[in-house]
Amino acid sequence: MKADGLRAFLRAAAERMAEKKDWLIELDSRAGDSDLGLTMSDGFAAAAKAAGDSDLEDIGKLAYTAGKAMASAVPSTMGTLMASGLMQAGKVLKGKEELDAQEEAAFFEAYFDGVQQRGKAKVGEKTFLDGLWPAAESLKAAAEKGRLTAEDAENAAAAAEQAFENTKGMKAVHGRMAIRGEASRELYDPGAAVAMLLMRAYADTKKA
Amino acid sequence: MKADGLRAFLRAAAERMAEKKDWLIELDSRAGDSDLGLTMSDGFAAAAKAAGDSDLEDIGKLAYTAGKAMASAVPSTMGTLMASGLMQAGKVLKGKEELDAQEEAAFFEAYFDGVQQRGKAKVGEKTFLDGLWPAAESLKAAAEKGRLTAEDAENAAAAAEQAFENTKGMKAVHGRMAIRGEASRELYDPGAAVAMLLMRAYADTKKA
Amino acid sequence: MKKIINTPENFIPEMLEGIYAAHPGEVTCAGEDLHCLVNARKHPGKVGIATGGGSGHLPLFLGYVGEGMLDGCSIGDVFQSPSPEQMLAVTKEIDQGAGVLYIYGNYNGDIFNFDMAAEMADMEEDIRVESVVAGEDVASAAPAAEGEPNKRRGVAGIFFVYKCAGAAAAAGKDLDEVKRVAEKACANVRTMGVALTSCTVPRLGHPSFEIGEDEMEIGMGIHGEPGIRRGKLKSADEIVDEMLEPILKDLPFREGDEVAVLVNGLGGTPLEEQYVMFRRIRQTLDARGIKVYHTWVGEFATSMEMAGASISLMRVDTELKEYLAAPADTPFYKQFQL
Amino acid sequence: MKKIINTPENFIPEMLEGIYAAHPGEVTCAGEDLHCLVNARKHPGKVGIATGGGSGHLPLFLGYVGEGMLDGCSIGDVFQSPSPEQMLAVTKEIDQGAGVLYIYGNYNGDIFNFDMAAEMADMEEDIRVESVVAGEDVASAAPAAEGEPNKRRGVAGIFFVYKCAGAAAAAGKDLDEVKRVAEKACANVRTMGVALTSCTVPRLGHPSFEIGEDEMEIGMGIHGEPGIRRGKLKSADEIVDEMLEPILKDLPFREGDEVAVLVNGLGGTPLEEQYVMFRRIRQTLDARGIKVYHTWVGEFATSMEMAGASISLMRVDTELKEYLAAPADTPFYKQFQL
Ligand SMILES: Nc1ncnc2c1ncn2[C@@H]1O[C@H](COP(=O)(O)OP(=O)(O)O)[C@@H](O)[C@H]1O
Ligand SMILES: Nc1ncnc2c1ncn2[C@@H]1O[C@H](COP(=O)(O)OP(=O)(O)O)[C@@H](O)[C@H]1O
Ligand SMILES: [Mg+2]
Ligand SMILES: [Mg+2]
Ligand SMILES: [Mg+2]
Ligand SMILES: [Mg+2]
Repeated sequence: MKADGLRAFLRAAAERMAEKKDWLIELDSRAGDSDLGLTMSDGFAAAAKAAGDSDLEDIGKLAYTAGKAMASAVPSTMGTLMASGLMQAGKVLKGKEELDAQEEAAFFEAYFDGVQQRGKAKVGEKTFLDGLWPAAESLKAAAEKGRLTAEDAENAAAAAEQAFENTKGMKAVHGRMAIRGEASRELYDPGAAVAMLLMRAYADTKKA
Repeated sequence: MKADGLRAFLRAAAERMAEKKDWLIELDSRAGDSDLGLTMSDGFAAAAKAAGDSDLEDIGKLAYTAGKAMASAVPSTMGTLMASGLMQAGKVLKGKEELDAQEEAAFFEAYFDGVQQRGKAKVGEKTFLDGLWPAAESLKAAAEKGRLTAEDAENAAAAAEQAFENTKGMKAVHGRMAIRGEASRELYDPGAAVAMLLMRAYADTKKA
Repeated sequence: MKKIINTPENFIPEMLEGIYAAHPGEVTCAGEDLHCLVNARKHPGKVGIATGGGSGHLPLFLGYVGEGMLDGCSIGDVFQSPSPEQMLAVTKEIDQGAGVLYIYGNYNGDIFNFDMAAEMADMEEDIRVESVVAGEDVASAAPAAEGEPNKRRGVAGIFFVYKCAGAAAAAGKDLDEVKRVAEKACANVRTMGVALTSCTVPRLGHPSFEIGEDEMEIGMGIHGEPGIRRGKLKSADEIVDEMLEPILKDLPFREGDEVAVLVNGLGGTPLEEQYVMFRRIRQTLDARGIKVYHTWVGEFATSMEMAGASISLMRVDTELKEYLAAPADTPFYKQFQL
Repeated sequence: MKKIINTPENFIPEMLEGIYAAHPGEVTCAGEDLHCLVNARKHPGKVGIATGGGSGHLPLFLGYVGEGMLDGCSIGDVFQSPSPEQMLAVTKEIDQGAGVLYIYGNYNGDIFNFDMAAEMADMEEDIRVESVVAGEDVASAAPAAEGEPNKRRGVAGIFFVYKCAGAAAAAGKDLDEVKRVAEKACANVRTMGVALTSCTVPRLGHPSFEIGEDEMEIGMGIHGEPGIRRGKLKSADEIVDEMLEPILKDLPFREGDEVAVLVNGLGGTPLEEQYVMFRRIRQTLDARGIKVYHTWVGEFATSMEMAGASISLMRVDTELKEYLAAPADTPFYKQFQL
């Protein structure tokens, strides 16, 4: 993946979020304040635009730039977490103009770390992390073989989808949904839905 | 009339106001703030009680005392006006232990003057004054013959009743009802209703 | 009716207990009657200023009793006048030998009671009392013709009258002079309100008036007295324009004038919306070449939980500015020297 | 939704225009962004204090920017956090070489953004930033176990934290000391709220939650976060008792303690009712032998037009009393030396 690959990925993410805007609003309305559809479509659009407007070849710097644009566009919980993911990926990959398979997998690992460090949640606490984690793990394993194919990306997206499904049953301990306590087990986590859409966008990009 | 006559009159007024409380509330609710039934029954009860509790023989001082009690019990528009009427009658009749017919008529004239001076309304402006004025005039005329009979009082009450009826058609220029402007012509004046009840109470007393 | 009260009957006495308990050393009651509130600090030789009126308008009326403002206040039950006896009790307590000025709003009941109290103060206590009646709501009546009494309601603009007269009294002016300042403030202030919802008088238990879910009433009074126009709720800018135009025309306020501005929330309208209103007021005044001396935004004269607001403008000169600028310190209103 | 606004999108920017227009010389904006508000007066060498959070809570947050309180504030749209970039702009503007303290409420979005801003301030601007997160709503979570993070929401009690930290900074204390004072205030304050009606976020256009005509929710948060108990509206005394008991137990407040009391209206509840509540609070504190140092009643942290109120108690000692007593002067909050 080169800088243009990251640009394409962010564009695809923005499209996916826009397409599923109402569904995210709906998911968030059950648990939170209904803003997630707006913040994610606006946020990824801002990230994609910042990346598109920049002629940086350095993937790390480009991811960082996109992250900062996201942070200032949508300073909501998930907006800042997604920005933190992009910025952390940026820090880790700074200086690279092309990513090999393991670095591409590392992008998602760093994204995960960025979110984790900012939000201080653990896997299993019903957040975005639960959606991203199995997908990032699946990519990491696939990358061992030296390249990442459209099928690997598809598998990662499927893992994220399954992981999203699995958030139903978990008890929320962070954010507005935590207020519901035990009752939160009956709901899907909206943040995990974003992770699923993000991995779906990645699969779109690898397929194209 | 002696001091005890005034006491009886105030008692009768309190009874009449209590009896017609809901009707006064109803009348006032169309034009004002619905308090008139409460203020008049409480106010005349306070006046009657103050008169009853006092052993003054001086009719003037007694009326003044009753007026002050009314003023502090019900500081509403009509409460203060009725207090002003009683207090003015008190000033005019101070020093008298028994009223002759002309003095008895003068009681109502002074009452009228007290209300008029306090409220600065003129006859014809759809207020209490329009209810009291024909009754006071009628008593004044009757008193020319040297005594005031139950029939004279009954005539005065009838005049007040007619005067109350006549307030429908007048345009209010004072108090909350004035806000209605031309539309106030369709309503009876609640203050004139009080005048009518007051004269009715006077007739009750003369009959007893 | 959703209110945090115990019983309608005890609402005002319990509120008063709360006020005395919250502000010891600042306010105290005259005699034994909670309804008679006076400044706890005395200033020998100073002209006393008293006000009064119905409850339900906090911080009006009693909230302006304190340093640099008023000396005492008597209040009645919700929207009911206090009695002459209560007014007299306050008058006696605050008289420091220099006489007492009554400043209150133009409502029948209040006028009758204050007049009776003034007579009693004169006859029974030998206290000289003068009165200034504030009536600046341009929506409530046409301007008084020469020699005719003013029929306009007194609403939030009375704050400016209190402020100026209070500062004059604090500066040691005599009764005639304090009265002149109060009258001058009255003559220069104009107000107009808008109501979006009704309040409920606890004893009555139902809203004072009906108003549709998408309606407003321009010019409505603070007890729900009818205004100028009932209509669909419009945008903030349109509402302000409709309120400001009659105010500006009335005095009239002209290019080159300098004004003090008061945006007053009626209780249920958030401060955020009041500032949106001020934005438009300022734009309009700027466009007309009217200079803003100082701006007050917040709740100054409410109608319990009523949603809505009023705008008051006072034309100021050097003298009124000096009095507006003076510090004030009451439990409900604090101002440093401007 | 009955609001005096133009459009939901312009609500907050227009409100901000109104605020800058109403208070020139007192507050100004950092850079070109209206959402970044700072004290117009600079104090070289003083520790800067910044806060921030969503709009819709006036006078929280920006209302406490001024002399003796905070130096800057960034605000977001209604109930939305401002961005790290905005926080950074404020941080840069208010830093006077002595570092900056962030004081804000315990909400996910705010924490993430302030943390990111603090990193940016450190990395990009070499400004030392410390943070104190207020979370004192006893209804929102159990007290934090040793070593666990505090899960409690920050609500009106943050006013006391601002007041004490602001006074410490004004007194020339250094960043560590101001932070210690802020943490001490946080550790000693407890709050509980009650909601009677919902507010409506303009962009959403519908009430944030449903609540029956005769219901209340004890412990509800200022964005409508669920509380402890939904039930029939009770009397003021019963409501206060139900709120005060968990507050008193939590710290706990004990006989012989001295406290500052804050009764805070959420927006739609009249001041009259807040004083009825204080009456009961005072009775209870008196009965428990808890001394009241000073009382604040009014709107300090609102939720637009929501009806309801909160009670905050802060246990005070000589140091906190001294900081509470210091004067403060912001466009929204004024206090003379107590
Ligand atoms: N500490 C956290 N770490 C990771 N994800 C979190 C954390 N807290 C909340 N989230 C995610 O954020 C989502 C809600 O995001 P968003 O709607 O922006 O929050 P809000 O509007 O409540 O501020 C949740 O579904 C959850 O997945
Ligand atoms: N200036 C006045 N002079 C005489 N009577 C008046 C005057 N103003 C009002 N009234 C009478 O008072 C009545 C209303 O009394 P009340 O209900 O006590 O007034 P409110 O409740 O509006 O203060 C009117 O019907 C009218 O008869
Ligand atoms: Mg959300
Ligand atoms: Mg009436
Ligand atoms: Mg009345
Ligand atoms: Mg309010």
